[in-house]
Amino acid sequence: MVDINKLREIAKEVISRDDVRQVIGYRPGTYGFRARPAFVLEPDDVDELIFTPACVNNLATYITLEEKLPVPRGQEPDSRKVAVMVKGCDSRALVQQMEEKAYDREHLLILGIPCRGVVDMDKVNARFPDVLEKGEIALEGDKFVISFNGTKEEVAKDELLADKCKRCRYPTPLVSDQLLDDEVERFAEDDYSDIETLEKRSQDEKWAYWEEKLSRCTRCYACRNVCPMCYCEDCVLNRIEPMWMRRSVDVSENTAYHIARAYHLAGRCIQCGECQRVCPMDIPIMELNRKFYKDVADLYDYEPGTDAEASPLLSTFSVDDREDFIL
Amino acid sequence: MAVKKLSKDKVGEALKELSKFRLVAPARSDDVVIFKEISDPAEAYLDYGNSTVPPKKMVFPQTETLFRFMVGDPELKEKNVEEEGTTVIFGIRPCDARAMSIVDKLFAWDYDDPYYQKRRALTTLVGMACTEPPSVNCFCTSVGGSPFSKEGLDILLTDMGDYYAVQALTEKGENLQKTLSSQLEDGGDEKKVEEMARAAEGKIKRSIKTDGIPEKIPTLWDSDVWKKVSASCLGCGTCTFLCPTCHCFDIQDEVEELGEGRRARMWDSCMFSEYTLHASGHNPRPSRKERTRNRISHKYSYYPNKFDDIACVGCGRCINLCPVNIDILDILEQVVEA
Amino acid sequence: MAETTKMAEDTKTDFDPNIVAFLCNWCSYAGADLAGTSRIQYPPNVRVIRVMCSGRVNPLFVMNALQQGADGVLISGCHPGDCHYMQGNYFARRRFNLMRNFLEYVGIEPERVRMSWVSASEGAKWKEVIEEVVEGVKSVGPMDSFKRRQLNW
Amino acid sequence: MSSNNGNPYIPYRVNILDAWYEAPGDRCIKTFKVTFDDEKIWDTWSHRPGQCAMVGTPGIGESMFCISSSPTEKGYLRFSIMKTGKNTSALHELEKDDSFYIRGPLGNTFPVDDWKGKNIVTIGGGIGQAPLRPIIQWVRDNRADYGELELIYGARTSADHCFKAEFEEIGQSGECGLHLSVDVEEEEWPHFVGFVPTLLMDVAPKPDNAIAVTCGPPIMIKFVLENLEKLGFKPEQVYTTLENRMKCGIGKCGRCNVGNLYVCKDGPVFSYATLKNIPEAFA
Repeated sequence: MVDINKLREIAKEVISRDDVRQVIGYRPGTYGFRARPAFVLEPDDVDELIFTPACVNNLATYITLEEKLPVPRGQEPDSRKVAVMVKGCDSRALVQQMEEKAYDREHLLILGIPCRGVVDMDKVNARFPDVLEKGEIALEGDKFVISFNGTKEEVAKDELLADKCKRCRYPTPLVSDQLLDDEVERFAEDDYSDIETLEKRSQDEKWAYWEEKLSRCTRCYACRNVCPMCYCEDCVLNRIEPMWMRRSVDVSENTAYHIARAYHLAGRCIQCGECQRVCPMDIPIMELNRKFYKDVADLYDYEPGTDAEASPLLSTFSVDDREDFIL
Repeated sequence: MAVKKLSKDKVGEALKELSKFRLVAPARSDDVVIFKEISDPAEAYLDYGNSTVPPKKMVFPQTETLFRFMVGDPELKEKNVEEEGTTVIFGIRPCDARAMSIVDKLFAWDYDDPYYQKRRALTTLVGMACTEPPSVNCFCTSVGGSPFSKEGLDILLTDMGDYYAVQALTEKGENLQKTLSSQLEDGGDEKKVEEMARAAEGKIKRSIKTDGIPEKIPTLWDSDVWKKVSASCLGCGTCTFLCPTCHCFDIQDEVEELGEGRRARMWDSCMFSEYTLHASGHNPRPSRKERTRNRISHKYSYYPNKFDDIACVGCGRCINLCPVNIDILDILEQVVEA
Repeated sequence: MAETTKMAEDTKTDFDPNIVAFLCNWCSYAGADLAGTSRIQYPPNVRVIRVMCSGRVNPLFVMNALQQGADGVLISGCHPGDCHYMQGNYFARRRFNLMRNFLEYVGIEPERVRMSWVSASEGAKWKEVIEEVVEGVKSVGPMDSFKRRQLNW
Repeated sequence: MSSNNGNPYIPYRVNILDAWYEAPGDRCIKTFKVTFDDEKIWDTWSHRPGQCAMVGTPGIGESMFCISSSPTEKGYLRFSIMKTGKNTSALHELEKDDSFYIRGPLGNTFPVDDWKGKNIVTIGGGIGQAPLRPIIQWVRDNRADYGELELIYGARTSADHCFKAEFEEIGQSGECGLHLSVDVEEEEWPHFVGFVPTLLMDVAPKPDNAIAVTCGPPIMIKFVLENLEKLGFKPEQVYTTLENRMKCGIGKCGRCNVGNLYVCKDGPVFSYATLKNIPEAFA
């Protein structure tokens, strides 16, 4: 468990440095068990920082999300570092961003949080519905301890653990300037059984499956915006000339959107699962991303977000790449 | 009109009767509840909190053709909304119905919006009172609504255990009640409904004092509050697309091969960066700060200024579903404190 | 050929598929041209779009073709090592291997998206490729599921 | 509105009577003189100086432009359009006898009736002269109703000047004061060299019983407003027009608001007295 006092102490130290602009971390949410991102600008603000299994957000997104507004004449651009707290999975987003040379490593100060897993908030809400009062979630051994409204309940870890954590292979951040806790040993493996099950279905069954899911999509683009890897300044979806993706909502356009989104993450998605978490329509978006993830590993022995020095998968090739599909 | 009873074992029969119209009811798709056109009463899922996407999409579809054309051909074929026929939205929550009556004002403001208005005129809203709040983040009572609000509804149903109390509220509602005359019985208990309405109001847990907010917001133009509340915003459209009162749209032309095409409008979100982007590249709302400010100002200041109603019905969807827990009540509290 | 496709079923033989082919300027387009000048007969189902290199073909092109009513798409470039731009076809190979697997995963048959290497001298191979592509698409029938449906109001 | 059954989303087809370039370059400006394909629309059509229309072609899109002709010019409408994006590029392809579509008239108008008996100064920059042109034309056609007319106009170079022929004609007729400028020195330029706000100070129109109307790039407007204030113009005497991205043009689609005003419906014409209180107006 991350010692909260130590976390705040380190955050305070970091934000007090002259070369740090802000610390991005977590703070309690506005109701129930939720946590939300915190943007610490002053040393005094660190007291609201927390880290619990409710801290699901991938904060690496904010590194590339911030608008690059023009600097007013006569002013210097703010080149101070941004400090960001990342779990194991989140850290891979930073690694992948660096691999793609999205920014300079010097721009960041990474506070790594070795993580034993976070909850799936939908599962928590299903188990403890209608909780408005701020509650707390802690992980103790193989149990989540849920406390709210003066009561305390224990739930087996497996019941509330987010699916992505059940497959997590990198619980300790792969890149950090400072770890906030002892390293966590890998506690899970990924067997892709969910993807394989789907792969085995007939073509018609597959289409029917995705048609039902994707027809629900409202194209709110939460999955795109929350994704730490979706940081193009000029997204193909916003283009009107040529208009690759139409804005109208129907099965064909929605499917095209999700294919394009997943394809643009081929060899880039680092499995943080944020897209699926934020989807208001419960579309299993990760099942799309994971197909690419699996194929990329099988075909090219490549795992995104593990090596900042590697070359991005699709901007490189090997002469010996498989071509048994080519006529 | 006297309160009628619809016995729960006759609901299926009633829905069957209503399916001679375009019948829209809440239905389940995996764990998501959505309003959709149903043909089989068994599809209706009446044991629901509230739908994820508000039923506004039934009168203001996410994508709607305005007219069709053939490139080069002077004739434009206007969409005939009336062809869709009469629609009955069964089980709409009072807040969502109230949202429609709020948005009605905008679509009738000076220029009549024929698509919206024709469809609205052809739609009968059968509401389902919230005897229990659908979510912990409901705050309808703070913004002029209530769990039993009749505003905008044609019929109000109240779950009384083994039957629904049926109150016709408008002429449209009375007509529909006549359609269901063989399923309805006399003897609904109006007093009990009123008692339940009062009890339901007490169950709404969240609240905000809105007095003074519309006047306060414009004074906060340069305030730090906007930067603070928008820092974590992802700029997605969840809050706006799922909002029953959000009504902004984009208009796009789509052309198929052979030149056949349509001009259509589709939901748009003020939280998207391209929403206000000029062709020149200039963007008057360049960051999430300005966009958040506009969203809150529009709902809580501009709209009440123009149309008297706050453009928020307190359904709580944006709070429940915001990916980063941006909470409109939290923002408003900061506005009040600022 | 590297991959065999199912032979057309009797019921689908009267279906005349539309196939969009993206051909690289230097090899495959010239190969198709050679097939024509050599008067080699091959199925007339292909609509050719010439691109400078198979590496220019964005998967969005493929998706758009399928959405707009193509029943199948062929991307064809120079043989490995022969690319006019040295490496373009290698990039394309990675891209479409992944894309093809993925489309199959969402229910779009792999017979619909094919890739081939056809050089400028392979007029005869062009014929074989087209025959196989057409047979493959015929075996899975018309592309209805992914097609744009906006034409009903 | 006759041929669209009162549906404000259905555009009217117009035929191009004449089309010509006003200014060259990447962002060239082309003027179209058009009449309705269905002549009967003229019976119900009435617009006032300052009003706008959505202009475009089905299949491409539409965007909002001011009608740059005065209602006193009968039998045609004029639009002067700068090539900027998808829609305007497509419009620039069109020539005489081609057609496009318009919806309108939309928005509010310059209160030209309230201005009767007053002196009028227009201060324009670049394509910003387009919304001012109907005022000038209106005043010229109702000369007896108004006091003196003073035209101040500038663009980057003399080639970038819009409505050159008309300015020349006005200059020769001597019916009103004409002050032209270019931003940078060029050979054989007989007039002022410098930015429009500077030219304004050079001309120094008197604020008494006067109305100033300005339109142009935002940065020019900003300094023109400052300078007008220095010259003694009160905010109520100063008018300008705003623009924003628009889709519906009738106050429904939501995006063009500045504060609680919709530019498409409450605008595009605003007095500086109004705008002063709306910070978003100059965003």
